[in-house]
Amino acid sequence: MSLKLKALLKSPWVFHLSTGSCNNCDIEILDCLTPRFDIERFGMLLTGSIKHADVLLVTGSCNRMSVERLKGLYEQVPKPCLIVAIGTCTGSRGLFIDSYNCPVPLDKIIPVDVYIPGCPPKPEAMIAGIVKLIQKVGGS
Amino acid sequence: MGKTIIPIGPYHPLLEEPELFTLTVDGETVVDIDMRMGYNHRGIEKLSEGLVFDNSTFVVERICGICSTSHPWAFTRAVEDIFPMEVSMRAKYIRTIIAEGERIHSHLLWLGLAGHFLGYNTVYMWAWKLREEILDVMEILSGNRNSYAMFKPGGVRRDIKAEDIPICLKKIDSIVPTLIMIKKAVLDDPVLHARLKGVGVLSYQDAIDFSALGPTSRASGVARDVRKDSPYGAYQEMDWNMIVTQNGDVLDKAVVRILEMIEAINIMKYCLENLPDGEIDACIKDVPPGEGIGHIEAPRGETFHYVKSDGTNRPVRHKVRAPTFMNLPTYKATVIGQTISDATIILAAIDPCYCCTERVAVKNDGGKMLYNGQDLVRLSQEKTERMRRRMGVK
Amino acid sequence: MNLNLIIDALKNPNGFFVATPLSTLCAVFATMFFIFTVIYSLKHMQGRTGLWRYYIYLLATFIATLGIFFSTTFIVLLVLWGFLGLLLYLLIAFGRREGTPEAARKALVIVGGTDVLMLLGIILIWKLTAGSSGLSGLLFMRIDSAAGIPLSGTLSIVAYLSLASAAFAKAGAMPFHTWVPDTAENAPIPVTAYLPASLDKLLGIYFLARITLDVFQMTSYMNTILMALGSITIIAAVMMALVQHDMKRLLGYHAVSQVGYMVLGLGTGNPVGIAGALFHMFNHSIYKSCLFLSGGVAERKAGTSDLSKMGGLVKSIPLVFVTFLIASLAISGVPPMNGFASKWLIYQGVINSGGPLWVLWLIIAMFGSALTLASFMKLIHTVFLGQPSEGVKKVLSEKKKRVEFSTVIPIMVLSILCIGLGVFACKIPFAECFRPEVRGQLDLPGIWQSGLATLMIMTGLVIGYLIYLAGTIKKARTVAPFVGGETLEKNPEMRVSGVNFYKTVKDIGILKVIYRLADKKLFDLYEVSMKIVAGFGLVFSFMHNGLLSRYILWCLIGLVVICIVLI
Amino acid sequence: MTREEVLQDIRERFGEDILEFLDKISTRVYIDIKAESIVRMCLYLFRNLGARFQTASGTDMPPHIEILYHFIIEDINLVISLRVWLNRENPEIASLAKEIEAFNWIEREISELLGVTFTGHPDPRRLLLADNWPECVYPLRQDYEEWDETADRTRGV
Amino acid sequence: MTIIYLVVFGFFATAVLGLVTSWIDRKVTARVQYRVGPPFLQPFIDIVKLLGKETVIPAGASREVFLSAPLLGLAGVIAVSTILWVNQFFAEGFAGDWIVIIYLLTVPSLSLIIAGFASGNPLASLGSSREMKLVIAYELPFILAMLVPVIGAHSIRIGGILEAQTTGIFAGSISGILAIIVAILCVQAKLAFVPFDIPEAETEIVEGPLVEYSGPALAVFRLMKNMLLFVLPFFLIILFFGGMRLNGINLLWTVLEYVGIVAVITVIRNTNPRVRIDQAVRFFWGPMTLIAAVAVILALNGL
Repeated sequence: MSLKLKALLKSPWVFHLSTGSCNNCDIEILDCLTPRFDIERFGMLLTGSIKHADVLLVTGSCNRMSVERLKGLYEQVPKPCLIVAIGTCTGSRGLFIDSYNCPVPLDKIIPVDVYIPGCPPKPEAMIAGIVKLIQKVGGS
Repeated sequence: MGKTIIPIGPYHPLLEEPELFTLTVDGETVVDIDMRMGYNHRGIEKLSEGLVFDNSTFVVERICGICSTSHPWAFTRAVEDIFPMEVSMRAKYIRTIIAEGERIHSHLLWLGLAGHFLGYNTVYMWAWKLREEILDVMEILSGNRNSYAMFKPGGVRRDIKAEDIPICLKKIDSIVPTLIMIKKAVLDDPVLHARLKGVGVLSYQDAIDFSALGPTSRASGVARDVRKDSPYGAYQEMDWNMIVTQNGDVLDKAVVRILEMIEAINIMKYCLENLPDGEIDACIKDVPPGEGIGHIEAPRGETFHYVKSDGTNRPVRHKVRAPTFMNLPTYKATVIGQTISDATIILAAIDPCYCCTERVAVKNDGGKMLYNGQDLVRLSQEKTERMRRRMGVK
Repeated sequence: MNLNLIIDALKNPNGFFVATPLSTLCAVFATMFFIFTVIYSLKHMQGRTGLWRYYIYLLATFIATLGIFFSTTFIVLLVLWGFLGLLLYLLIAFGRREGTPEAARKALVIVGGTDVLMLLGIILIWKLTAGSSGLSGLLFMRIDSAAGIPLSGTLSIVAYLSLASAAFAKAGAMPFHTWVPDTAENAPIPVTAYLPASLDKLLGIYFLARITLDVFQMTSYMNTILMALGSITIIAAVMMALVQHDMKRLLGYHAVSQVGYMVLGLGTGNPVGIAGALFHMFNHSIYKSCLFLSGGVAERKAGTSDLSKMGGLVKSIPLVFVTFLIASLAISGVPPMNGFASKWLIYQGVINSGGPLWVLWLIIAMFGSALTLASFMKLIHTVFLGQPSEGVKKVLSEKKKRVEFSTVIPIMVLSILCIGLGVFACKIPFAECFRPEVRGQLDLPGIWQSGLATLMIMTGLVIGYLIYLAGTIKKARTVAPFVGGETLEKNPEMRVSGVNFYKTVKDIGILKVIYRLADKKLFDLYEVSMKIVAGFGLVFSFMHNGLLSRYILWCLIGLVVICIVLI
Repeated sequence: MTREEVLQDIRERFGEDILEFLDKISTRVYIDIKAESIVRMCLYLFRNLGARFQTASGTDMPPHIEILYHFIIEDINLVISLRVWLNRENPEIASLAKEIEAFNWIEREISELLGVTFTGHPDPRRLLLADNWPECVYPLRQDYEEWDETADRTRGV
Repeated sequence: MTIIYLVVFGFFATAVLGLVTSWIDRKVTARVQYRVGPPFLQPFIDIVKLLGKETVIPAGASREVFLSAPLLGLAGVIAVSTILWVNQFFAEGFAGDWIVIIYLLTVPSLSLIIAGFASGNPLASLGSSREMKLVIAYELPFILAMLVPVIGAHSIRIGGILEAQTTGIFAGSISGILAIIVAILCVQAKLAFVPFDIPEAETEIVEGPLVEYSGPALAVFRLMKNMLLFVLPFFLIILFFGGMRLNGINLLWTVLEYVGIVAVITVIRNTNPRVRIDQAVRFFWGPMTLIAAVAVILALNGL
């Protein structure tokens, strides 16, 4: 494993993208930063600009307005970047599968590396998911 | 000279959910504001129309993660208003406990985020650390951190066990000193005062005209609280104060929320200590044709649900109006003439919840969702078990 | 009149004109600017009517300037000085803006008005020194013959102030500065670069240096006044520059502000400060003309000098951006540019000047640099960087032909000079170059190691570049800018033009009041005197309205007054 | 004013505008009114009776579209819902947004989700739906059908 | 020889110490917030990671200007730190290097400003304009505060200032204390830390000038900021505490002084909300300038 990849896995900066979620996953993502979970231990930081991001945390059920922006934003991330889909909405679209405003599942729009199910997934689950992702990438 | 627009959003660190605010600025001064919604619209109102009444509570819970008690309660009240019927006293108490718990955690969340938006990350971390305690209490009571799934038309889904009550009371008591400490740290900080006082003033008349709700209106001197105006739940059973301040600026909105947290703790404690015995569920069989209105005081203001039934087990129309829907337009009245830096905190002071605002209207076509509802119940049950095991609670 | 005296003077070639190292240097620079202006004008002024007059005026200005530099007598200097004022008026009139006639008139009134003061000053000097030798003495009074008039009596102070105000007006120091921004805004760019930006600075400061050092014996009191005037000029002009909306006007205010440094340096009264002032004079003329000429290219490209309508020009004129940036860094005194070298000398002079107020002058001078940097950052953003405005986008899409060679040559040479004079500042023998104004030893604790600092910065750049190479810089990919998910193409209004960058500063406390007064032109000597004149006119017209009844009223009042006085 | 006085006042003042008066329970009153009198009544309730505007809800009930304006008078805990019936083919009603800010967004929402035209609305842009949403397709109508052929309704994962 | 100083001390030593300081800052912040905080090597890992990332250049920006802006800032910091190191441990330095340092310290800000402008992003432009306003706000009290040691030492050479403090450090006098208070707040603003992180206000204008930067260019910027985090306290120590003395017990003092200054900066940043830009300008031009002026007057009177 090259040094750069190693460094990437030790310092993944996450950017949070909501595509029409119920806010629960988003709040739990923020929760990961707070004293009880403190993902800065693993070198993770929540960044404000997508140009600094290494990991995209996508939440929500991809509604029409968001989908257009999501495609553009995915282009803007400097590669390599990993996509984490958080919550049931991003995985199976849960309740919203028949909604008139949520036409496409996330994995039809951008390639997803890992799904973290739950409504909302607990912060522990999110951290575990990202750690698993890191192991997966590190192992390959 | 052409105008200059500074966008806030849709993907902006200020906003947890996507939303676009375009500030027209002159230098750093905001001269005009426009809002573009729709990044969060999922059509829940339409979806809800396809679900049976029991399952709709799950959908409305997913209107918003932070208001995951307010919407179900308003919805169940709307359904009960169709009959009309009253639920049992114990169910009312349990509902009140859950709602007040949510109010505390929502206000703490707001306080933390407001600190974060001001670059005051210490407040953010402290408030959210405290919030974790409340979430633990909620997890003991309901089995879940956020979406509690406690409500159903006619009562509540889960009872509160007698042995959980002392644990919860102890935890609640333990957060009071920290809360008072944070209150002092926040409200006596001269820099915060300099930053918040006189900023984003919503006048009394504007609050009336925009029909502002909740803390947003109460900070402007409009004494408006559904819990007092149109009593429901167990709020009549005890004494508590409605917090009203007069200035309408961001500082006052913070004061209202912080003082409300302390009131909420008192209400919650009273309810836990005086929980009456009795049935928790009235087991509704058939909903008669008709229409009902349910409105309750969510942390952000009045949540309003309107349900129309045609006598089948599904609503014909379910209309959801979240408090932010009424509060967000006041942004326009408060932000103009302020600077961009203030614009962000003024926006935050409304405590906007966009997913509520763009909710899902549910009206629909099939029992497909049923599966989902059960799924969620199962999920939340599993989680509760895990949590309980970990915390050593039986 | 003694005819022999004239014949003697004419016989002796050194009688009227003499070359010193400093005046020669000035003349060299004047020549350089003349050549550059002519080269630049070839394209820039193309297609205008009456161009032959324009070039003749340029040439006449050049010759008169040389005359002033080398002249040894007051009267020759005065005549040429007045002639220059007239030429300035004529050259400004080549502008094609709405405000051009007014600006030209303003310049003429201020410069011409101070010429009269200059005459007064010369007569007073004549009175003070050779009053007995008759009118011919006045005519042939050499500038250095009057050396060392002590500034003790009222007459000598008035004489000094009269001469100094002529120098201030020419150089554009406060309080006679107001013609400079107006001229900058309304005159053609080459004219501004030629006269107010370079030649007038050389002339004004050269003359000020001569009277300060050759004619009078400065007292610490007068030095303090000079330094105070310099400091006020620095800070006030740069504060005005911060909030301007027009590129040329903004540059014009800087032409004023920088004069403050020179006056400050001269006011220190010690060789280091004076050397700094004179060095700054040359540096200023270099980077200021570079700025004006580069700005001229940008203006022609964008078709306007209104800042709110410019932006994003770097893509079409990258070379001009570089020269503009270099000149901006130089004027802001960023090491290792030439502006820093001369400012460094001035600071050193201020620190050596003694007296309790040196801290104040030093602070103002250094803070003025920060403000200069601020307003140039605004300019760089608004003109070259940032998102292109609608108008500029249109221009860019039209694919006009490239910038002409002849306009680029002068600005290139000037910007190279900016760097060169800065990097090799420690190699310049100031004492030799600036004789006779810099007398005695340059009592320096060593000049600043400009070469060493340059080496440091170069190494830093190389290290940074190596870091880039260690990374994956080559794989750079172009993507849309991140504005929260929206795209700029769909939202052309998401463009910060930068015009109002410093509005926040403008609105702070007392500054708000000052700026409001400045907007009302209350600090503009010209406007104020115009208003006073107009006010008198109003009073007189009120008194003389031609109605018999009012005249009778005046008569009655007069009668009453006389009665009261008599009784 | 007490509850009875308020209701009496409304009855007297708007006698001919009221089609039906349903006094459901002590806290709920539903009043069916003519569509053209909506502005007068809402303004009266809002300005003179001090009622707070809660929201408006539109329902597609073929052959009509029904709009309910909910007001609450907080002092007496009374929710008053004004009901108007509109023609489904060409629903049109006067806008209140220019008078009272609180009506602005909800009218925009109803107009895009149900296709009701609010005449005289100061800002009749879209509020919720995406830019590429087709004209004249209203998701909350009973006859709404999927229009997007690219929509994927499979569970995927 | 100069090159060796430059590379070894000006760059490597400063960079390493700067990254360590940045770790201290993050760790203390985390502890104040009841968190664990990042591991020791985290700042280094961040830099290495950024080097390995792709660089994206915003459309509409000038590629050359965009990429060269970070280099300018880095060069400025390296020059400053070299001058400081050389004065501290090796040689005399040159005349008037105090002025040169004051000027060079604006170069990092300058590079940020140009970077923001070159991004062609409205948020970055706004951030840059705020940075510029902040520079003109703190420059006045900063120069005044920095003048106190100059007055005390009657020299504008860093060497001279160090020499003058062999008998007694300036921090021991009233004027010195006042000047340090002002200087630390100005340093706070120079580092763009809360309460003066106005140019990079994450929740207002994303990351301000840095919003478009990624990969190695961002790495250089971060390196520059971290180096600044070392250089500025170092500069204060030289001016007010008689420099770093590495003999015997003085070594402990030096470390304490340094960590103390860093800790004060960190604590200030964790106990304050961000102020508005106009408030910042008022603050610096009002009370701060006043205090600094008092300090200068006291220093002129030998106090």
